[in-house]
Amino acid sequence: MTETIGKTKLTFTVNGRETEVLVDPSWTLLRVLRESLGLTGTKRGCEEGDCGLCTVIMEDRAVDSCLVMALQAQGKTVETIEGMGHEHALHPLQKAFIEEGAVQCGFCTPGMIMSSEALLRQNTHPTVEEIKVGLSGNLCRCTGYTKIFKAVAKGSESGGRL
Amino acid sequence: MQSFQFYSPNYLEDALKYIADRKQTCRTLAGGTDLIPMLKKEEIRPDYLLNINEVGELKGVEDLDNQVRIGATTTFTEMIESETLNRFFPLLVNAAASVGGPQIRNRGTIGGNVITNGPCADVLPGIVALDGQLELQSKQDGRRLVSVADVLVTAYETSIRSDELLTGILIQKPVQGTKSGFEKLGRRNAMAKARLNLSIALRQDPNGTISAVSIVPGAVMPVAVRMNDVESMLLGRKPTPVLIQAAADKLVEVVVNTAGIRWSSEYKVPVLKNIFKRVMWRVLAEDPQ
Amino acid sequence: MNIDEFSCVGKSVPKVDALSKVLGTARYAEDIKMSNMLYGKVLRAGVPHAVIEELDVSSARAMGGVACVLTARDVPGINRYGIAFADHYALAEDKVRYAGDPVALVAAETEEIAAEAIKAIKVKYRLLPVVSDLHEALAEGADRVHDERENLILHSKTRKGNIQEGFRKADVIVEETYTTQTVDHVYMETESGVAHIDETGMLVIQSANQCPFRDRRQVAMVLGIRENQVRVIKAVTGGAFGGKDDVTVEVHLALLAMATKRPVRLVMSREESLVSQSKRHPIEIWSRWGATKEGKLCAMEGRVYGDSGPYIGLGAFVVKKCGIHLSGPYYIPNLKVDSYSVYTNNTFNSAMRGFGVTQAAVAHESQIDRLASKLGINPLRFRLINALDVGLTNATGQKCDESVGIKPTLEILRQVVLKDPELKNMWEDLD
Amino acid sequence: MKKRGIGIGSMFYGIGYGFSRQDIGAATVEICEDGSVIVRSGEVDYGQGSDTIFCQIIAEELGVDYAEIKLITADTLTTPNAGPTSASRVTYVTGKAMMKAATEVRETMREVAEEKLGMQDLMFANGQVFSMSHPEKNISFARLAKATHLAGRSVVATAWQDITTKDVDPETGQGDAYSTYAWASQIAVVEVDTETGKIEVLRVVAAHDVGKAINPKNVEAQIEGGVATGLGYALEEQILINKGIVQNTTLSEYMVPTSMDVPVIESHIVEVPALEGPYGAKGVGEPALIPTAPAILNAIANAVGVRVTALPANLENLHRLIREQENNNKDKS
Repeated sequence: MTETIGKTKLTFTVNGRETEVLVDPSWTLLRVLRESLGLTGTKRGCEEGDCGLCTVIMEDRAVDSCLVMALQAQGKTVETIEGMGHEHALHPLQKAFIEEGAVQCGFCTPGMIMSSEALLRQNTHPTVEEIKVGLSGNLCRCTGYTKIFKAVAKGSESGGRL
Repeated sequence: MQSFQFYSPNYLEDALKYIADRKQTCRTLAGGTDLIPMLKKEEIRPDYLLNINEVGELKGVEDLDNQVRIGATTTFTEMIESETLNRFFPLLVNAAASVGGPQIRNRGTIGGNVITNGPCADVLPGIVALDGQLELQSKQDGRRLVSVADVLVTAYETSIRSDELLTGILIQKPVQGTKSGFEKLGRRNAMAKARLNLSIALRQDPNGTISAVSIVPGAVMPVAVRMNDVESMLLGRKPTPVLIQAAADKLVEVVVNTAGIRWSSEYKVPVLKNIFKRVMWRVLAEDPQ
Repeated sequence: MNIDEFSCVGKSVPKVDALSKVLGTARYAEDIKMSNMLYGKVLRAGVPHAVIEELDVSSARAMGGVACVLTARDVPGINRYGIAFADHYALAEDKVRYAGDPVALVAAETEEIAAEAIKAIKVKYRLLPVVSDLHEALAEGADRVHDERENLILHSKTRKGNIQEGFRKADVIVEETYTTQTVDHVYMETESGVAHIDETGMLVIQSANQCPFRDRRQVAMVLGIRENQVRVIKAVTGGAFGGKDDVTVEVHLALLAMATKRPVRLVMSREESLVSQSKRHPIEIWSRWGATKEGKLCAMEGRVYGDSGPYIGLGAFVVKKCGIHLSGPYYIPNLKVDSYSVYTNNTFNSAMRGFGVTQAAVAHESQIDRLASKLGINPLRFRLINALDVGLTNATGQKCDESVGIKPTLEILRQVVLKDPELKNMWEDLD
Repeated sequence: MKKRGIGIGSMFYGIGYGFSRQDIGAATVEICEDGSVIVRSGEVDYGQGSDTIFCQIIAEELGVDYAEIKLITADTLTTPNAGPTSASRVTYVTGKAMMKAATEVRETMREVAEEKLGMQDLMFANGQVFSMSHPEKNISFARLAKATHLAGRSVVATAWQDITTKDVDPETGQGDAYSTYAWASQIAVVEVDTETGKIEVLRVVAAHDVGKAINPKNVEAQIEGGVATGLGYALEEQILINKGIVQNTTLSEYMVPTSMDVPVIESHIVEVPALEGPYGAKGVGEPALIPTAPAILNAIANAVGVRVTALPANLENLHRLIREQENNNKDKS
């Protein structure tokens, strides 16, 4: 890759779709997702990796999109909440979050679901302790986490092991 | 944040050339967990940003003959998942697992932990305890190896030159029977800076005599450093409650003498003693690998 | 069909708002983007108590991409608001009363320009002594937070029975001062909103809030327009817990949208939220409790000092509610409580989940445990002995005549403990 | 050394504003010609679940599916002022207004149905209106809606609920300060590391009198969230202020509990009906967190014998108290 001055082309895969967008080198992945691509399901939070609101999956791993420079996503695969499911074809985690009552204000929910999905890709049968660790980078102020743990267990293949 | 030129090479040679030409005005981006917030707050305003995450030579854990090389951009998650590190250096694995939360561990790198040289670093003290060597490369001088302890000047400052890149961390494989322990105390169980941490590696003779020991407390000193005076107290002796207590007293004496009595000493001094004693006893009670 | 049975009530049906939230389609204020939209930003004082000697916004105004810079002089209506009492300045006039006080507003084409413009505003402060200690604030001759008013906002009293006689009957007495800290709500969504003027000329504000009607009233007052010219809509809101009960962004958004006639979005950073937005009161509670050797509470006396910070907000009510609840859910025949809410230059403290009772409970439950311990009675049992019940009166003399559930909650926990070996083991004295 | 302890905290909480502050709720229910329902209310749901509870109440009263109900809330132009979402008052006050408005519309519809079916003992359930004695005499809710429209009867009702109380006496504080009260008790089990002052909350068992749980899972969710907030309050959270200036301005310095800090929370719902609440319901939002901190403080005292009187019980504060106690014990011996 060559050195970039001013706005430059970022090519990456977003939710399975090859995407090209002009970005300034100083932009974060979060900004590109929300502002350039209109993917506002990813929430902006503390902007320094303390809250997990902006969690997306990049190359199969959960990352804080506020701590990834946009151009670091060059050629990479990025998944956001918009890529998880649709109203009539919910992702199992989305379904489980609804059924278990794991959603309150909902502001942490997209990030929580992305972290849960990243966890389940590494560990299809997490224990409660492993779920707690897997979600420990995502703050929630409404739920006390309890119903989220249940939702993740339900959304995993282990369904109902809690 | 102020804009900059962004360069993301695939080859080390290109990266070294880039910083050689730009030096102070260029910053190196590894995991970004420390750097990006600094950029946002404009605490730093580089003209050039060098992304080293795409450089293959900097990635991954290699099992060499007598030593292990950990590429500078190896993430904490990759460290936790490395079989080699789990086998030889559980101390580093435990330290890496105590960092932040999953997202931070997925991005944050061992190299970044060294270069940032924050007083509350979790992995750096372990590297110091294991006498790690840094592999530094530059266009001008090629490759050189230095002891990690030698480059840590003071908090947030190293003697690594601005045209040099940290490319890897080399650690000698431990002698048979080496045991280690790590403990971190934070204000909460995740996403917490270390209030204190402690890295210990040691070896005992078959009769129980301590034949090698390395002790590095974290978050109490300006930089991570081995507690030589404490180690020499323990070397060649069999652990007894009296000895461990004396070592604990010595440990905090050294810390207070070096770091000075700060507001947090009232808490940290007795607690460091307690943590030292319990990590020591835990390690001593363990079966050697 | 059994007609006594409910069809929907009492059922754990899925929440109606959950679908859009798991899909990421729920639109919070920051997700609303309007064409031609500006980005707003607030200059905060940064100093806790000072006279503004000079405020120069000329270079900020002159910056490219800056649509407007507003100060107190640009406020068209009354430059004050407040839920209970209008002591809160929309923009600081001659003086700032806490570090989070808003001094000027900017609307610009991008967030970056707005931030630069904020930095370009020059303010010269003459620092005043900081009123930060509750008791110093109440002392005679104390520096005042509001020149025209004493620092004591409200003194409320609760008197029941005869306190001296009550303590005479006491076999054991415990006395202690409890202090609670300032805490923040930390709703995951910071204070945020979007305002625009619609095609009918109406000012429309979509924001994260807890009461659009109270916001409307205060916005109309500051703008000097009728309430029916202001439309406040709650956007999907990412938590509030009392912290979005007071006005947060609404008044500032209104001023910026009216001045520019363009849509404006304002989203607080976490830092701005932590520095400037309302918090839970730190409260100091002294109390003295007496009980007979049979384990009956006979008297309680308390003094409650609540730090409301620079503006009342809901603070006076928080502290009053704390005092009214200082007895806990127990029958106490004789009590005397005095509560004081106080102005200081600390953070703006107002409503937060629990509203003064969170602090009261720290005191009353600690006192109850200490009495139980002195009397050698299991703490759960001691609560059961003294719990309010139908026919008894609470601290304000209100007779409990319906829905008195304290004993059932204690009874359930008692059963839980008795049936759980781990818990029973820890509380061997519970029968 | 790690020591475990158990503690309990109880509370009562005046629901609503109390002492003469205006305390009103409002709702408008409108039935469309096809029997679908629109409800308007100025009340705010910021995540706690009131929108769902309102739909449940309307569905209950009209005998329709709660998913049939379209709720429009918190818009000063199109919805009636229902007061703020605070004081744990929303279900109790606006929930009751919902119930009243739905009842009013239903009673109009009942009159139309009585005429059509020639029966008096009508029941609204499962989208049907039928005679309890002769179930074959029935009409669908949708057809009845159409019929009510055609009959020129009102299909809109707005209801108001006012629980504003009198103020207490200014000199004695005596009076009926609140319309009703919520009650709760919680038990916490903690483990204290006496060497560091670190506390783990291992369990919380909560029992809350909510009058009537309109949505039990939602009540649990409120309790669980409240407990986590109460835990943060007891142990770690603190805005540090130095001479009026906030010192901790990031979420790495102001620390709320993470998923690894919150224990298993067991909830028990108690239902002692409140006269003025819908189906006896009253609030739980604030009561959820109030007993947690005291339960934890009492559990700490039970575990290590020291009493924290200045919150939070963070590492330093607890460690200092434990050391002071040790020193006192030494002095005595």
